[in-house]
Amino acid sequence: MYDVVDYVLNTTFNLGAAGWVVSLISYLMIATVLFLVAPLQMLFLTYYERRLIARMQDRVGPNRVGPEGMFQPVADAVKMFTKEDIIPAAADKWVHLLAPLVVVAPTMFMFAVLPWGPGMTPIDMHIGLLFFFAVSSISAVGLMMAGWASYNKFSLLGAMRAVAQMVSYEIPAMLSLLAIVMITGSLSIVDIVQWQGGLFISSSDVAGVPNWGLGWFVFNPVGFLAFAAFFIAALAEGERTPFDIPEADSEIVAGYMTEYSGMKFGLFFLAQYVLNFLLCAITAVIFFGAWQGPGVNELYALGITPDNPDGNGWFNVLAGVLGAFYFLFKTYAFFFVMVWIRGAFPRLRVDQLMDFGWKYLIPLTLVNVFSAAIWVGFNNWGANEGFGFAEPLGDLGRWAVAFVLTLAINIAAYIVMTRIYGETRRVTFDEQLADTAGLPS
Amino acid sequence: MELLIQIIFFLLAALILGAGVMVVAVRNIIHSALWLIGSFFGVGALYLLLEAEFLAVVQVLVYVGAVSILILFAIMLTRDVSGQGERLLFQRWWLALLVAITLFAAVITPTLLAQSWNVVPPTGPIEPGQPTGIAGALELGRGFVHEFLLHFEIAGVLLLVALIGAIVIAFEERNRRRKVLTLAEEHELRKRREQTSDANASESALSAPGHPISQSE
Amino acid sequence: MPSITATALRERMERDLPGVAVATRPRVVEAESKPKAKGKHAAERPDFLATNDTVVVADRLRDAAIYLRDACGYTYLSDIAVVDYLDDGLFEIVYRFYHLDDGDALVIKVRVPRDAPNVPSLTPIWPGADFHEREAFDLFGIVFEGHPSLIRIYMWDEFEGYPMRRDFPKQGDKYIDE
Amino acid sequence: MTIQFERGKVVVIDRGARKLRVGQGMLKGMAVVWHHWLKSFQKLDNFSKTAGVFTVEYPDERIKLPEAYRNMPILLYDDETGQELCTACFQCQRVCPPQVIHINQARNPETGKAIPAAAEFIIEYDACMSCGFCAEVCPFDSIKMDHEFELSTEDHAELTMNKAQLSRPVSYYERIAPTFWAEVKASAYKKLQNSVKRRVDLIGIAPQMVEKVKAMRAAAAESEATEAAPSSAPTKPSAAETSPATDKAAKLAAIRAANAAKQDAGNGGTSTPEAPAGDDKAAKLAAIRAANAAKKAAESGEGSASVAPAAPEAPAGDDKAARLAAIRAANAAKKAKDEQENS
Amino acid sequence: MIKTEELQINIGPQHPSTHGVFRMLVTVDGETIVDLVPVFGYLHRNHEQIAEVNTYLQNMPYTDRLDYFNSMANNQAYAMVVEKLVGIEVPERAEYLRVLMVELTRILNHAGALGFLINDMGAWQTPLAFGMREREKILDLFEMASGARMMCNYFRFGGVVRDLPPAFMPLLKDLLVALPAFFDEFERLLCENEILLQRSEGVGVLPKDLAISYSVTGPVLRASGIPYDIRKAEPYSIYDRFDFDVPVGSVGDVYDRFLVRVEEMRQSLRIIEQVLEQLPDAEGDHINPKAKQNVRPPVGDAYARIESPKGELGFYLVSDGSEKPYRYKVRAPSFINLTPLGDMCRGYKVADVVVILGSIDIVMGEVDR
Repeated sequence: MYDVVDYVLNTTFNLGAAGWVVSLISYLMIATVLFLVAPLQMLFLTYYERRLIARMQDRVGPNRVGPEGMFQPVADAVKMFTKEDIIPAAADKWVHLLAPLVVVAPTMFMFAVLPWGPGMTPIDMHIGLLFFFAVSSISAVGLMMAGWASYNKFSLLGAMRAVAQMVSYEIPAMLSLLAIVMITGSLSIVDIVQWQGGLFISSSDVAGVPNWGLGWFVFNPVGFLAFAAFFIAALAEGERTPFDIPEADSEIVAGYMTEYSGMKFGLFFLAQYVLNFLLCAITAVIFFGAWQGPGVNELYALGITPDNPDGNGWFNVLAGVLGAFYFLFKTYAFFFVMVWIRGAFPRLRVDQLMDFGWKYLIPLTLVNVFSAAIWVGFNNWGANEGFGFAEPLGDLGRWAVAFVLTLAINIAAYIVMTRIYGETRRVTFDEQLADTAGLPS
Repeated sequence: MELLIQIIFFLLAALILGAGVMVVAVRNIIHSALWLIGSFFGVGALYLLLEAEFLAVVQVLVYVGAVSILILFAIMLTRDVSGQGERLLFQRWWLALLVAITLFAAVITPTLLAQSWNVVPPTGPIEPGQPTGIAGALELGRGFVHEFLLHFEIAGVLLLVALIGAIVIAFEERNRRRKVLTLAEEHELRKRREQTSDANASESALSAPGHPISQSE
Repeated sequence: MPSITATALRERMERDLPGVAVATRPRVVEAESKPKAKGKHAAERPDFLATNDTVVVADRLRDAAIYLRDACGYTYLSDIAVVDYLDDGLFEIVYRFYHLDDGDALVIKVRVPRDAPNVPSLTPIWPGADFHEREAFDLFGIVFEGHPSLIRIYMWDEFEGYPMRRDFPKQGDKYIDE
Repeated sequence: MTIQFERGKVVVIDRGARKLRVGQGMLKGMAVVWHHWLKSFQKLDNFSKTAGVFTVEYPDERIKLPEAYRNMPILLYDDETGQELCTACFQCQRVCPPQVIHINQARNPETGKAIPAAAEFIIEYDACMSCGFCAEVCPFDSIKMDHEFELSTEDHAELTMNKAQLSRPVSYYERIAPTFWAEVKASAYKKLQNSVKRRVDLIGIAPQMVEKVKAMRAAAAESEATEAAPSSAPTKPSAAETSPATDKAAKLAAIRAANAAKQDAGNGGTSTPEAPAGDDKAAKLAAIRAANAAKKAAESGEGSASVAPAAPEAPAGDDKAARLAAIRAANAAKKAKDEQENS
Repeated sequence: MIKTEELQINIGPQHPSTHGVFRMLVTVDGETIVDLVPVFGYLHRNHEQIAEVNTYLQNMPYTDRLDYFNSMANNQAYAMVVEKLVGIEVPERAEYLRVLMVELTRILNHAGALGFLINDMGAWQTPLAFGMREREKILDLFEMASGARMMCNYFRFGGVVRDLPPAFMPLLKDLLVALPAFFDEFERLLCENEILLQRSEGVGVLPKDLAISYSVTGPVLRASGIPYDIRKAEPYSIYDRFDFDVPVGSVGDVYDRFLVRVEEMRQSLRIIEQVLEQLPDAEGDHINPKAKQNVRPPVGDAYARIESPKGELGFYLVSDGSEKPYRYKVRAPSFINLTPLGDMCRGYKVADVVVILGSIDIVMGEVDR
C-alpha cells in the first residue's frame, strides 16, 4: 500500500510528500478498509448463523427482507440504531458509555495481522500471533467495565463470569499455540502460513514434498490435538455454546449486556461476532494454512514478488482472489461448526467450565507441548542437538517416527485424561457425604 | 517521520502522565483502576514507538490483559461493589506526593547522571560485534536461558511461592468450609444419625419431617 | 392390597383412637335425584353435613393423620380442600390420603366454626401440605397452627379479606371500584 | 420395590452409569443435527416424516383449516330470501360461559307480540373464548363457528359485533364446512320455514339483505300489481335510525337510568330510560350501573308490590355499544324483577 | 479467612426461563444457593370462584385454560368428576377417544417439557424445535377433532363433542410412524450427551421417601423411584385394558426425570397403538349426549383424579343440587410439584435452579389458577 500511495502522490501528482505522510495515508487507507470489512463480516455472520441454525431445527429462518432474507441484518441494524438508548439511573454514566467501545476496539485491531492471501497481510509483524492474543485480552477490561457500570446484579455476575472465562481459557489457547510456535520457530503469522505448504506433510518438515498448499498442521498429531484444544478454547473465548455462560439467557438474562440497549447493545453484538469471525479465522490460519491451497502458490510465483519483480501483476490478483477464497471458505466452515455445536448442545455450568479448562484442557495441552518437542526433535534437530541417531532414517523416516510417537502419546493422553476427568465428575454419594461429615445439624 | 514520531511521543507521554495523575486523583477506586489501565496502555504504545514490539505486546498482554483484570477483580470482590467508599490516602495527599517524588527521584537521578547524552543513534545494519538490544522474542528467550538464567529461575521460584501462598490463603480446611447441604445429603445424614443414635427412636421420628416411610414390611 | 373403605376406617379409628372421630349423619345415596322445581331450589336448604367420610375433631387431626400413615399405610397426602358452608357456619377441610400401592383415597374431614377457623398444621409432618395450607389460608382464612410460614400465596400481602369465602363481596369491592 | 401391575410392569430406567464416556455422546448429537441440516432442503409435507422444514410461511402459505375449526361465532341467513335462521331462543345466550352474547327479541310493531327473530344480536368478540357451546346448543343451526381468524383491529370497540357484522349467508358456511352443513341442512331449513311463517315484514331478514329483499318484494309486488290490485306493503325497518350522540350523553343517560331505577324503588313507578348511543365504554359502564341500580332497587323495594324496574326500550341510536348496554340493562332489570317476584 | 457475602437475587417474575410469571427469591453465597423462596400468584384469577358462578357445563372451557398445554387432560378430569357426581355412563367409543386424546396430550406435553428443559440448560432451541415439530402434528390432529389446537374443549359429560373426522385416522397412522423415529432421534441427540449428563446427573435430587412426604406427583414422583401411576393404581376410564409399563428412576435427579419422560412418551405410544386396535370394535352411537349437558347433580361431593402428564390432576366438587357447583377445587399437579423446589435447589448453583425448575415442568396457568 505504501508503494502505491507513494507512487500516486509523488510520481503522478508530484506533490513531494514526506515519507511519514505517505505512511500515514497508506495506513489510514488500510485501516479504513479493515473497519469496513469488520461490520460487514458481522452482518453476514448473523444472517449466516440464523439461517443455518434454522435449517438445523427444521425451520426456514429469516427470509422476508430482501432476497432470501439477505437484508435481515441490515434491518436489524436499523432497528438497533433507532432504539432508545437507556442508561440506568444508578449506572456510572461514563464507564457505561465507554465499555462497549473498549470491547469493540480490540477486535478491530486484531484484523491488522490477518493474512487474507499471499502477500495480503496488512502488517507482517514478527510477533503477529502474540499481538493477536494480547489485543484480544483487552476486551476483558471492557466487559468488566460494562458489568460494573450497569449497577445490576445480573450484569456483574455476567461480567465476572465472562472475565474469569476469558482469562482461564487464554491459557489452554496459548499452550496449544505454543506447540505450533515450537514447530515453526516463529511468531509471525506469515511464517506460520508459509510453513504449511506441502501435501499432508509439510514441505518444511520433509523437503521435496509436492507443494500443493496442503501441509496443514491438522494433518499431524501435534497439530491436531492443538487444533482441538484451541478450537474449544476459542469457543470459550468467543462465548459460544457450550460456553456461552456469561450471557446465559436462561440464568442471568443477558449477562453484562442486560442493561444495554440500542446501539450500545449493538456494539457488544458487533464485537462478539467480529471476535467469533476472528477466532475462526485464526484457527484457519494456524491449523488450516489460511490461504494455502492447491494453486495459490503456483499463481503467486508468477506474479510480482520480492523474488520475482518482473512478474505479471494479474497473477497477484488471481492468487489473492483464490487465496482469499480459500481463507474465507475455511473461516466460514469453522463458523459453521460453531453454529452446529450451538445447534446440538446445552451449555455447561460455570464451575464445570472452570473445571474443564483447568483440569482437562491445560494438562492435555501441556502433554501436547511435550509431543511438539518430540516432533521438533525428530524433524528439525541434527547431531548438534543430540538427535544424531535419527539422521540415518532420512527425512521421511524421521517424519514417520515422529508421527507415530506423537500420535501414540496424544491418544494415550486423551483417553487417560478423559477417564480421569470423567471419574472426578462422578463423585459417589458417599464421597459427597464424607465431605460434609461432622456438619452442624 | 521524526516529527510524526515526536508528536506521537508527546501525546503518549501526556496520556501516561495524565492517566497516572488521575489514578491518584479520582475518588472512585474503580475509576482509579480504569485510569491505571489507560496508563499501562500508554506505556505499551511507547514501547511500540521504541520499536520494541515484543515488549509492547507483552506489556499489553500482561498488564492490561491480566494484571489490571486482577486488580479490578480484587477491588470488586473485596469492597462494596458501588465503590463509593472514601479513600484513606486522600486525606494526606501531600505526604503521598512527597513520598512519590522522593522515590521517583531516587530512581531517576542515577539514570540521569549516568546517561551520556547526545549519542547518535545507530543507523544502518548492526555490526556483528555490537551487542543488540533485546527486543525480539528470540533474543529475549536466549537471554533468559543463557545470560540471565539465574534471574529467570529466581523469578520463577518467586512466582511459585506466591502461587502457593495464594492457595494457602484461599484454601479453607474442609471441615471449616461452608457448604450448603442439598436436600438429599441432609436427608441421608439425618437418616444415618437416627440409625446410629438410637434404635428405639422410632416414636420421635414419627413427627420428624421427611420421615422415611416403611414401604414394604 | 390396601382396601380400607370409608366405613371401615371409621370403625378402626373408633377402636384404636377413641374420641377422634365425630359422629355424623350418613349420606344416603339416592337412586334417582328428585327432579326439583325450577327456581324453587332456594326454598329448601341442602343438607351438606351428612357424609360417609370420617370427620375428626380438629385438635386430634394430627393423631388421625399419623394413624392413617403408620397404621393404615396411607402415606401420600394428596389434597387439602376447604369448603365454606356459610349457612351452617362451618368450614369443612377435606384431607385426602392415598396408599402408594393401589386403591381409592381415604378422606378425613375436619369441621371448624367460621368465626374461629383454627386447625393444626400438617406441614411439619408432610412438607407437601405447605402450599395446600397456604392456599387455604389465603383464600379462606383458615389458620393452620404450627405452619412455619403461613403467608398469602396468591393474593398480594396487603390484600384484605379472603376471596373464596362465600360472604366475600362478589362485586363492587374496593379493588374493582377503582 | 417389587410391585406387579396387572398389565405391564415397573421399569427402572437405565442411566448408563457404567459406560465409558469420551465424547461419543456429543458426536452422536451432532450427527443428528447434521442429518436435519441435510434434510432441511425438503419440506415436511407428510406426518410420517421427522425431518424437513415444517414452517408454514403464513401470509403466503395457509394450511387448510379442518371443518371443525372454530374461531368466532357467526349467524347464518338464507342466501335467497335473506331470512335469518336465528329465532332468538336465547339458548346461546344462556350457555355462553363468558356471557358475551346479547339478544333482543323482535316484536311485532303493531301487536307487540314476540316474533321468532332477533331484533338485535350482539357478540363481544373481544371477550369470546371460542368454546363453541353456542353453536352446539343452537337448535336452529343458526349460530356457527367461523374460520376467519384475522380479526385484529386498531379499535377495541370494533370487536363488538352486531347483527349486520355477524350475518353470513348459508353458502359461506357450506363452503367452509360442507359435511357439517350437509348433516343438518334439511332440518335447519325445515325449522326456518316454520319460523318464517310467523315473521312479518322485513323482521328476520339479515341486515345486509334488507335492501335487496325490499327491491325483490317491490319487484314482486309490481309484477303482481300488473295482474292484481296493488297491495300496500308497509315497510318499517326494524333497524333503528341513526342518532348522533356523544359519550357525554351516554354518561348522562347512565346517571339518569340509575336515578330512575332508584326512584322506582321508592315510588314503584315506571320509567323507561333510553340507553343512548355513544362511546361504548361509557355505555357499558352505564349499563352496569343501571343494572346494579335496578338490582338494588329490586332488593330494597321489597314492600311495594308492583315494582317495575328500569326496562329500557330498544335503543335510540344505532351505535351497537349503546344497544348492548341497553340489552344488558334490560336483562338485569328483568332478572331483578324476577327475583322480586320470587321473594 | 476469606468470607463471602450472601446476595439476594430475584429470578423473575420477568425472566426468560421461569416458564411464565414466576419469581424465585434466591439467596446466593457466591454461586451457591443458600435459600430459595418461590413467589407466585401473578396469574391468579380465582378460577375456583369463577367456576362457582358458572354452570357445570360452562366450566368445561375454563378447565382448558388451567394447564394450557394439556387441555384434553384437564377436560377429562373435569368430565370424570361430574360424571361421578351425577352418575353418567360413558359410551365405550367415547372412552377410547378420550384415552387416545389424553395419551396424545401426554406425548405433546413431554416433548415440549423436555425441549424447554434442555433450553433451560442452554441449548439453543434445537431439542425444543424438534419437540415442537411433533407437537404441531398432534395439535393439527386435535384441531381436526375438536376445532381448536390448544383450548380443545373436546369432552362433554358422558362423551365427547363429536366423533373423529374421516381424515383423522390416516394422519394419526402416519404420525405413529414418525413418533418412534422422533423418540430415537431425541435419545440419540441428548441422552448420552456428556454436557447434558454433567448438567443433570446428581442435580436436584429428591430422595424417595421425601418425594412421598412432599406430595409430588407424576414424572417427578416416578423419577424418585416410586412406581405410582394413577392409571395403574386406580385405573380410571378404560386404562385397565391396555398393556403399558411404568418407568421409574433410581436416583431422583434431573437426569432421571428426563429419562422417565422420554420413556413415558414411548409407553403412551404403546397405549395409542392399542387404542387403534380396539377402537373399531368399540361401540357407542351417541358419543355426544346433548341432553345430559345441563346437569343438576344431587347434593354431595365427589373427587376424581387422572394421571395428567404433569401428575395427579384432581377435581373436587361439592354440589348443592343446583345447576352450579357449590364448591369447585382443583388439585393442580404443577402447583403441588413446586412445593419441594426451594429445598431441592438448596446447595446447588444458580444455573441449576432453572434446570431443576424445568425438570419439574410447571405451567403457571395451573399453578396460579
